[in-house]
Amino acid sequence: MDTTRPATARDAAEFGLKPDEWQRIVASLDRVPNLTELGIFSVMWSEHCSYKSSKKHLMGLPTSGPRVIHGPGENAGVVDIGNGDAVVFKIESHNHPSFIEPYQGAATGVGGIMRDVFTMGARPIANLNALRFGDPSHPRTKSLMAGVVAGIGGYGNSFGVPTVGGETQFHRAYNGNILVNAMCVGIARTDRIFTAAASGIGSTVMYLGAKTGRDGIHGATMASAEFTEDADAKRPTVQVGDPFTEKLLLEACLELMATGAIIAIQDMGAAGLTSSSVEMAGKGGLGISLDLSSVPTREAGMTGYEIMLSESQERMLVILKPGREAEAQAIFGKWELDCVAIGTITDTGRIVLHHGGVTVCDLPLEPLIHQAPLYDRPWVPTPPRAVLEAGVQPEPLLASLTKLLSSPDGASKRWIWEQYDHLIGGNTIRRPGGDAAVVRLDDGPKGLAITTDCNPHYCLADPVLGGMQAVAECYRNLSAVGAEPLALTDNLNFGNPERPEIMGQIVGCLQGIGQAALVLGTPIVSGNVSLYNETSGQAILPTPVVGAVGLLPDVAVAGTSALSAPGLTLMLVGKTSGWLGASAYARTILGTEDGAPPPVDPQVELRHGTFVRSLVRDQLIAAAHDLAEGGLLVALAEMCLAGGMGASIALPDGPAHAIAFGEDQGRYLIATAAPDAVIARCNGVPLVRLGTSGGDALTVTGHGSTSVAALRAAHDGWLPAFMDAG
Amino acid sequence: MRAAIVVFPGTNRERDAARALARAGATPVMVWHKDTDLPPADLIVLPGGFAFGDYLRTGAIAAHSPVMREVVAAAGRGVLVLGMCNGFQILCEAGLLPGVLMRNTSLKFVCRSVTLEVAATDTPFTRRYTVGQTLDVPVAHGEGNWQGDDATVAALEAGNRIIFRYADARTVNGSLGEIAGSCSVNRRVLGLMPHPENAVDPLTGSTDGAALFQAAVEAA
Amino acid sequence: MKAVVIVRLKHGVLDPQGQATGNALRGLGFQGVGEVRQGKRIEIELSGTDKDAARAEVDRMCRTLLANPVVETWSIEIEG
Amino acid sequence: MKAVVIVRLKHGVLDPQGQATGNALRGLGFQGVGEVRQGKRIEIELSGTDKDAARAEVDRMCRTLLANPVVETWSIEIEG
Ligand SMILES: Nc1ncnc2c1ncn2[C@@H]1O[C@H](COP(=O)(O)OP(=O)(O)O)[C@@H](O)[C@H]1O
Ligand SMILES: [Mg+2]
Repeated sequence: MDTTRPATARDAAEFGLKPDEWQRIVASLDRVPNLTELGIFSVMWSEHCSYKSSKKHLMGLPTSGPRVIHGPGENAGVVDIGNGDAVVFKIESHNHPSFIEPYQGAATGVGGIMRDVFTMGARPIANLNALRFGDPSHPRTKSLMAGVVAGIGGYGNSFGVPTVGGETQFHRAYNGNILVNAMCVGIARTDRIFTAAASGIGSTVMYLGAKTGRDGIHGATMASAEFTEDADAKRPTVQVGDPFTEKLLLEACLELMATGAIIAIQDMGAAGLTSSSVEMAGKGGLGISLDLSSVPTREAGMTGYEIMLSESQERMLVILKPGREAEAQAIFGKWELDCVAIGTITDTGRIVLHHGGVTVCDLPLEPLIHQAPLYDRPWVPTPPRAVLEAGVQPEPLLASLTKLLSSPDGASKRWIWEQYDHLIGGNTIRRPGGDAAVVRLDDGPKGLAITTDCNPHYCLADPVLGGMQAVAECYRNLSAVGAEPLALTDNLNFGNPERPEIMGQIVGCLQGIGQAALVLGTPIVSGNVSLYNETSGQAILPTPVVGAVGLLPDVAVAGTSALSAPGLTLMLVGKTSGWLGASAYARTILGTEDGAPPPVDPQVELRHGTFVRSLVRDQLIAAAHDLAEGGLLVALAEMCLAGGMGASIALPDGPAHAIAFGEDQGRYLIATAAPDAVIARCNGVPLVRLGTSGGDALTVTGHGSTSVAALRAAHDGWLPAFMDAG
Repeated sequence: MRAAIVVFPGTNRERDAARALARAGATPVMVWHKDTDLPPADLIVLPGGFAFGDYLRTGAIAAHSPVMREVVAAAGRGVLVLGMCNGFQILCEAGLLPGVLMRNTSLKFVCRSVTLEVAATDTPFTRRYTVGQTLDVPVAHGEGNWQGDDATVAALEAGNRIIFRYADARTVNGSLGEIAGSCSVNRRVLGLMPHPENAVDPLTGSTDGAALFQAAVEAA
Repeated sequence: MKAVVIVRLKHGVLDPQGQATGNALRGLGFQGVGEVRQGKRIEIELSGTDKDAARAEVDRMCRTLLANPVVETWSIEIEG
Repeated sequence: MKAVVIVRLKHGVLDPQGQATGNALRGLGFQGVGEVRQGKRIEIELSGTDKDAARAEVDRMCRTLLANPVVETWSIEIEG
């Protein structure tokens, strides 16, 4: 097919561009683009690259702070953690590819996010993953989950980064559209951070890494009849990852970075060579000229169009200082990777592509980068819900506890994280299964606490509050291990933004995230937007996953959720009113997803979090755990399970089931050998003495007792039984 | 004591190994697989990872790389050789230890702490343990399912060459006889699937692996 | 009866496994080794005697479990 | 020329992968599925034209790298 022929309005529609967008392209060029040029426009103006539906609302997020070195706009956020070290992190979705080919989709998601992090000069030290699957009874759930988990493990384990945390939930709204969000955290030196902005007219553009194949050339064109002359040559929609090559690419890039030969570097992620070259030249306010005939390809006969739009994995584009090409080639040669000059930086403000002696593209960069349409899409606020009354307790308290602990969302995710190498590196101080994961920096004693959180049920019921809660829960998870929350990354997973009620969810969640992040002093430094998560008109639950990183000055005093000594006093931090709306208890025991979710007050979160953090750091408490889904009793059970120790408590006054399982925010459970010292410090933070640790059962005064062993069987049993059942 | 850590493309636990060795008082040096001249060393370590992508068969491509000829020669001279995880797989493929490591019977990668029983202490690596002692050490592998024919197992047993066995209630990977590690006839080549190098630091959990490195350092 | 299923990566799909094997063979000094691609061969014992029915059934197995039609193709032989 | 190598587990060697595949097929409701065994199929592009020489060479490849003679057997076909 001739990819240099003039494009038509019909081609534009097939590439997913709206009629007015096509008009806009023609107007900005003052001519009709050819097919290759149109392809470049279509990916640069895609939701993924241009953020055209979300940008207006993303602008409202707090993104700066005294520690922020690079906020959104780079490959990953960069935050100063002292002594010349910086933490580099980002979260990204690979939802659609994972639904089509769960193993490779998830694997390449992990590969992509790690490249984002090491492109900036950081060595990845931890991965996390936030997963949402359909209802367990849906026929595809099991195989999708098996494939996704194997893929995440397959890539991260081989590459050699510990996967230390994440979250996993199930709901029928994800039946046709699972969510696979991967987060990577790396460490760099503050004086050796690399960005994408080109400089130096005449500098060489080098192509690094794996060869280019026909992987994942964008979806819209797949359907195009012109591409299917030969049935066997059907373009694979799904990229295949090779962690082995990526590991070599990491080592080679870090080695090249250390030489000082690099001006700018950018990984080829979504939209491959197109977005990397356009962004590098565009950010530098320069131009770029490439000879596509020099690009290493895996197959013969690839067109310029295919080379530009390929999403083959494990590739990088780098701009070198003059005369340093041989040095780069020697390093990449040692690692047996391609390193080829494919073009130069120019002063034209244009991207010019040659292929086989023919100019296949000559476009101004300005409209590609700055004239993508920005939509102020109509939106309607989500109507508020009524408060859910507690009503009468339908069954014994401890029966409900067992059900919650063995419910799909409440059950242990051990089956998942045991498939992830969470120990490689020898720096995993808090393993998966508790609150935030804690990973030590190589030379210690510093460490990072990392978590991801989102409660989509809250977001559905009340987007603003749901957005706030996601940030607040991250804040609590970090505080519970004694870490100072530093900054956030977010992955905004929503349905079709062209529907006003969905757009309302986006606007609301972003408002909530922004408000809470501002109060809690945790700017958003990177993120990713994934829209159109729908199948046959059924949207996913609004799922703005928040990832957070906190700093521990000394990992030796990291907090733990494990209750492992008898005789400790158990205390509840925060107010309990027994709020059941949109709770796990309401879903699992009362059989309703209705009701308003619990209010979130970021000021309260700040005060309570600061209090708990100081207790952990001063070693006044032996264990701490934040209260989230399932409320007080579930949190206590998790502490008992983590430490293999029983406890006896009396519930505060109120309807027992609402007090035990209500999800009032801003709360923690702490265990201490020095209750008086804790009380002396509380300075107005509500503190309630609940009971003591000890024995091998969990006892609630007036409600009986259940052995820790029985709780463990319930908690650990569900997921393996589910996966193993035929 | 000089320890040479052999690094293949795809090796990824070399730094964990180096740290464990340094804690035990050794001076570790990394040796790139293309450097066929091994530096003089008292101990050669093949660390964990997925050398050459673990493609084709785990350990297979690495076992046939040039540096392995040097390792085999050094082992022949009595130099201590320790293979952990991928290192064990490579030693088996290279024929320095018997048997093969196949996919875990669960078909899943498994990373968790296991209970490891020390079955023999008359090796330079296990002298600081007692027979029957149990260790808390993590595993992290997808292909640790040790298999060998009856004659191989009989020979290992007769020579008291099974050094570690899994002693967990649930099987870790399906290994025949719960074999987790074995040694050569001269007892100076040890391979094991678990990661003692990730059990040397109280902050990360167990320190039960430290004695293995200490013993090796003393012996070398 | 026995079905032998060959599952191969589609043309154009990256085969890191095959690539590594090819490199290793060349590294070992084997001459003239070009592209190497790796696939699976699955043998399935089947009860029943109707070969055409068996072939249709095995094709369904491939579609649902043994292969991923997005990246793989397969062929089936029914023996004995 | 192209060599097609089939590498199979020796009879009697446990095949966890084949077993799991068999269980999964039965779990999906496929009837009459007996033992399932999984092997590898490796395609190697070769320069040269002498089929017998190629076969001998590929046999050496199998012996040194492509198969583990402790647990695997192999067969070779030379095409085109
Ligand atoms: N997909 C996953 N990958 C790794 N760890 C996971 C995953 N899902 C859940 N976990 C771990 O299980 C534990 C419980 O998760 P979650 O219920 O979200 O806890 P919390 O409510 O405290 O945030 C956490 O330690 C988390 O890291
Ligand atoms: Mg969580």
